[in-house]
Amino acid sequence: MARTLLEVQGIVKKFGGITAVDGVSFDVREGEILGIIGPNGCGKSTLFNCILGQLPPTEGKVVLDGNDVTGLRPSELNRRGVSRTFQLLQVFPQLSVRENLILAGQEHKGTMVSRLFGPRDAGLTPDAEQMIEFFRLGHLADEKAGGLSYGQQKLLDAAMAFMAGPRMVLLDEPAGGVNLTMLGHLEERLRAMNTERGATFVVIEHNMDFVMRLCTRVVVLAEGKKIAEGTPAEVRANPQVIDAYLGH
Amino acid sequence: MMNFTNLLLAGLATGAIYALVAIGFTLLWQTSQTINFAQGEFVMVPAFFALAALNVGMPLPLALLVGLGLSMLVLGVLFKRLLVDPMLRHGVLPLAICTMALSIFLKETVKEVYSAEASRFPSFLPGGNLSIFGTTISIQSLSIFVFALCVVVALQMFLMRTSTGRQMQATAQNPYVAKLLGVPVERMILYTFLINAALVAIASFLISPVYLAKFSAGETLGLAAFIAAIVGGFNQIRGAIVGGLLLGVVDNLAAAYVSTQYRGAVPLFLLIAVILFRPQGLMGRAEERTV
Amino acid sequence: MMKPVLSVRDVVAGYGEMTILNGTTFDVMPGTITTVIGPNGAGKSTVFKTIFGMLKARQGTVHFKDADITNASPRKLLALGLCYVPQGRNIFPELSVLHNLELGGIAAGADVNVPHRVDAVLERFPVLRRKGQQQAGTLSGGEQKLLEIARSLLLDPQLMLIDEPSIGLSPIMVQEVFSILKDLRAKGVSILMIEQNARSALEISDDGLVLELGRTRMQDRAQILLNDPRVGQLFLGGVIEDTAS
Amino acid sequence: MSRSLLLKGFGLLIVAGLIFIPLTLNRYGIYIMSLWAIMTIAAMGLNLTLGYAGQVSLAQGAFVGLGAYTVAIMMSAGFGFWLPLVLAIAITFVVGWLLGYPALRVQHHYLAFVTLAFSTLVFLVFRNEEWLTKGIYGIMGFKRPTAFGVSFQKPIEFYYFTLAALALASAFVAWLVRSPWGRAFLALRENPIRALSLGVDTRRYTLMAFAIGSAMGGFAGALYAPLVEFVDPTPFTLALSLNLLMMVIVGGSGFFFGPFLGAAIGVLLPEWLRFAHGWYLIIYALFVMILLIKTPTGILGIIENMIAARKTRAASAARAAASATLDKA
Repeated sequence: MARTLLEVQGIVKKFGGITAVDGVSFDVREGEILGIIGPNGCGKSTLFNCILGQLPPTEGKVVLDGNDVTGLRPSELNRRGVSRTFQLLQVFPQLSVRENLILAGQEHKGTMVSRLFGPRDAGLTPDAEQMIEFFRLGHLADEKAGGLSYGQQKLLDAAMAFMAGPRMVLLDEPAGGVNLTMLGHLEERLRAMNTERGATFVVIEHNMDFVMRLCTRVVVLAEGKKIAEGTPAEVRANPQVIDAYLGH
Repeated sequence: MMNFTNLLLAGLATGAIYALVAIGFTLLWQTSQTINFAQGEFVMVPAFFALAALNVGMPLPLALLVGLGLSMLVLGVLFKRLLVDPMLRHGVLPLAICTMALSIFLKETVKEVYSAEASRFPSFLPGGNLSIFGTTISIQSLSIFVFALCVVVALQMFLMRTSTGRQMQATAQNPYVAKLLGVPVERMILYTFLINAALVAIASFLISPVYLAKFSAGETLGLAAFIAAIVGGFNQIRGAIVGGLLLGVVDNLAAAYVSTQYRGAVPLFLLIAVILFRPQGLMGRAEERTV
Repeated sequence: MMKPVLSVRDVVAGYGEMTILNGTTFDVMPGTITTVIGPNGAGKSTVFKTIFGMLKARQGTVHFKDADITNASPRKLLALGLCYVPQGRNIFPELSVLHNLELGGIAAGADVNVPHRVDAVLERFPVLRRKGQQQAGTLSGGEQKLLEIARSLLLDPQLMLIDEPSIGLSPIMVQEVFSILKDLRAKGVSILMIEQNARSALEISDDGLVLELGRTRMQDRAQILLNDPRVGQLFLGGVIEDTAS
Repeated sequence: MSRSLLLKGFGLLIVAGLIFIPLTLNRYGIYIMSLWAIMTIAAMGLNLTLGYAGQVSLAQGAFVGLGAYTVAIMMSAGFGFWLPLVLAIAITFVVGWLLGYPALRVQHHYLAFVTLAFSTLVFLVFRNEEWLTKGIYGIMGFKRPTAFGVSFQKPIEFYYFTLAALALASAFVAWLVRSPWGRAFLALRENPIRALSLGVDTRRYTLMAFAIGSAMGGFAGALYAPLVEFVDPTPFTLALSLNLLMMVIVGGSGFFFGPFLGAAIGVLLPEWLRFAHGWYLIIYALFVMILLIKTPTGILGIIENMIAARKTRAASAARAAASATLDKA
């Protein structure tokens, strides 16, 4: 069995009196694609924000490679190899596709001072070109990201998360708002990332077909708690899961 | 001790005027994200409207009414229609810069059209001193304080007790829902501009007899209003009152007990400390964090 | 056949460049609870905003009873007997509970006695009467939702649009809200509701409506939808292939 | 291709104008041109902090003052020009860095007010610390510098000196905004949360944005002192900070050439309006208001918006064509 890369241990997050995440634990193993699903408002994004240092968890620990990384700043966590995308599109519309990718990688090269006096692209143009080719954005490399279609921006968003060669990537609703043609493309590229480069993912997604096809393992949340975990087929057959989605 | 009482009273009087100006400032911010850098000049201008009316021979009460009316027209309606409405959708900063230009415009226009000299301005409130229990008290300070306080209370009553006032509050607190309920949001916003114009006019008529009417009088007043508004809590009328009074007292006490050169620094330190350690202001509620 | 109280025909609407509703069509029958379900991004809330004049319909029409209310202002709709309780918290936290309630009567005509109406509404919500003088921001989440519902009843609406009333509420409060809705229906108010908690919502509903990608995919009796395996499937992802026209 | 050639030609024309036109001007005209060059440098610094990195500052005028006082005090003490210049930049860099700390806690209008208070406090120090600054009497009696054996005493000579400084500052900013730092600044302005998730240490970049922008203000001040050959507190009130901010916004915040235009409007326009006597500031203020109402994103912003609108129209037409073929398929 593959090594455990990330351990999420009993994360609790309270906002005022409301408990958004209520003691969720799971592991992420090297090379897998883990899906996290659950109805709206079940705490998925809050959980992501707690894992990634965007929000301090009220309780619980996040362990990366045996080191406690709970509450580290997102930039620090990113430099340790944990990358992410956001639910809403977050590319830099005024930068070109290539520049977006260079930005996504540059902080991993050298020190602040060496970057200042180093080359303008921080030596990342070849990497960016490779990523552009991998995500088949070649014809758009010099376009401003803001001018791309929504689906293309989603691809760029995902490409940016891979730019620094992260150990794992957390994708928050990568398929949201993407049309079917583009979705197939995105799915295929993410799968290739996984099989060809051995990248580890955690994916939050509403589009269940997408999750079921892509993921090797699925964690189901409802009302801030983990209610099921298993292969897509197991989860799909779980009456509790069906119940959670239709309410009670 | 006697000195202290009077200092305190003078501080409260100035503070009450600051509070009037700061309330207007917060109202504009709440309903239309306007940071009015010309607020100080807004206080300076109405006195000159009234002076112009006096100069054509009107009696003082009428001149003050004309001044008030002109303020509401120029600093209320025209300000909103010509400057704020076209700029609002472009964000806070360009509008703020525009009000900076407006402050230059108002200052220089008064200087050119009226005079660069300070002018005496008659008070409509009683003056002189009063002796109570062996303490001499400035009636001017007392009457300013009481009058300004009455204005604040009347405004609060209007906002709390009348339907229009509550619609204005609703607009400030949540314009989207206000609109859903059928509140004429645009008109409510116009009312806040009118109220601001009335408040600065009253402040103008109260302070000009003390410090004279001068084109440059707005510079310190504008700063005082910012500080009062922020110290009290940017989103609250109550905050503006507390901030104004506090600032007035601190200002006056600093003038007496801190070296004159650095008396101006005391409110600034107060401002920096409040922003850094209690950014929601003394009376404000912390904004809920959203990610 | 009864005439629908609300009928939405081929409505196209969206935000800026983004079109969310691509020709949405459905009816709401008088005296019923109709629940709108559908996956994220189907355009459920957008439909409500468009009906209530907060978003412009680019094409299509909306009729309320006999009146064409396409792109009418909220004020006019309120006066006609429509009300809208949006998602989330929509009270004025610094105003008292009573003043919040009164604001529900802003659009009232001269013939409506607002204080009287406030009193009548408070009769139905004793909690709110008890806490009438408190700032609304101090109420619990459930009480705030009740306040919103109470406020929307001030003008005696005939049709209520309510968006995700159960979000963020405890199960017991959800039950209470649902029982209020049933109560309203008994009094002849029609209700159009969006609800994620689809099963409990459909259980109290007469009709159900499935939206997907800004179009109506299914509209049927709530009982039928509840037992339709495709609805379950829809919520577990994917497109309902055999209903796609 | 021909368009870039046209732009190059236009640029050359302007540079030639900057070099030769002052030869035809009188002493005062040259002074104004020198002032423009200096204010452009200060506005470029603010543009870096505000326009590129998105941090509002109402204290740039105070940094110009700090630079000017550092040079005036040290030159009066007989230190020549170069050491005071370096020190002025170093001091404003450090103070700017420190002023960046509040920006880590508060943003937008709160940050504006903190920097506003700082600006006013610095003014009070200039006015009150007579032992150091000679208070309201001001510092005089220091000479314009001599560099590389060339004296810059005469107005036209000193103008060329400031022009060279402006060229240097422009080259520096052009290089900086194209470096990885420039990219990080932009990320900080556009979307700090996303920037953090990409490993951008937003704290350090915020502080650097303040430090570098302020140091450029200090640099401008260091040139201002020998230009006027007299330094007193009056030019460095809050009004200067507000003016510099106005220059950045009016020119086009976040555009490389914005400060050049903005400073031209802020410095030259009032002078051209001198014929209107006392009315010149009134006309100037009116002009700025109308300009902002017409072009709220600044002059360069509006040009870019026009270009972008044309592109969007083209893209939207292309999309419409594409979706039509999709429907058929």
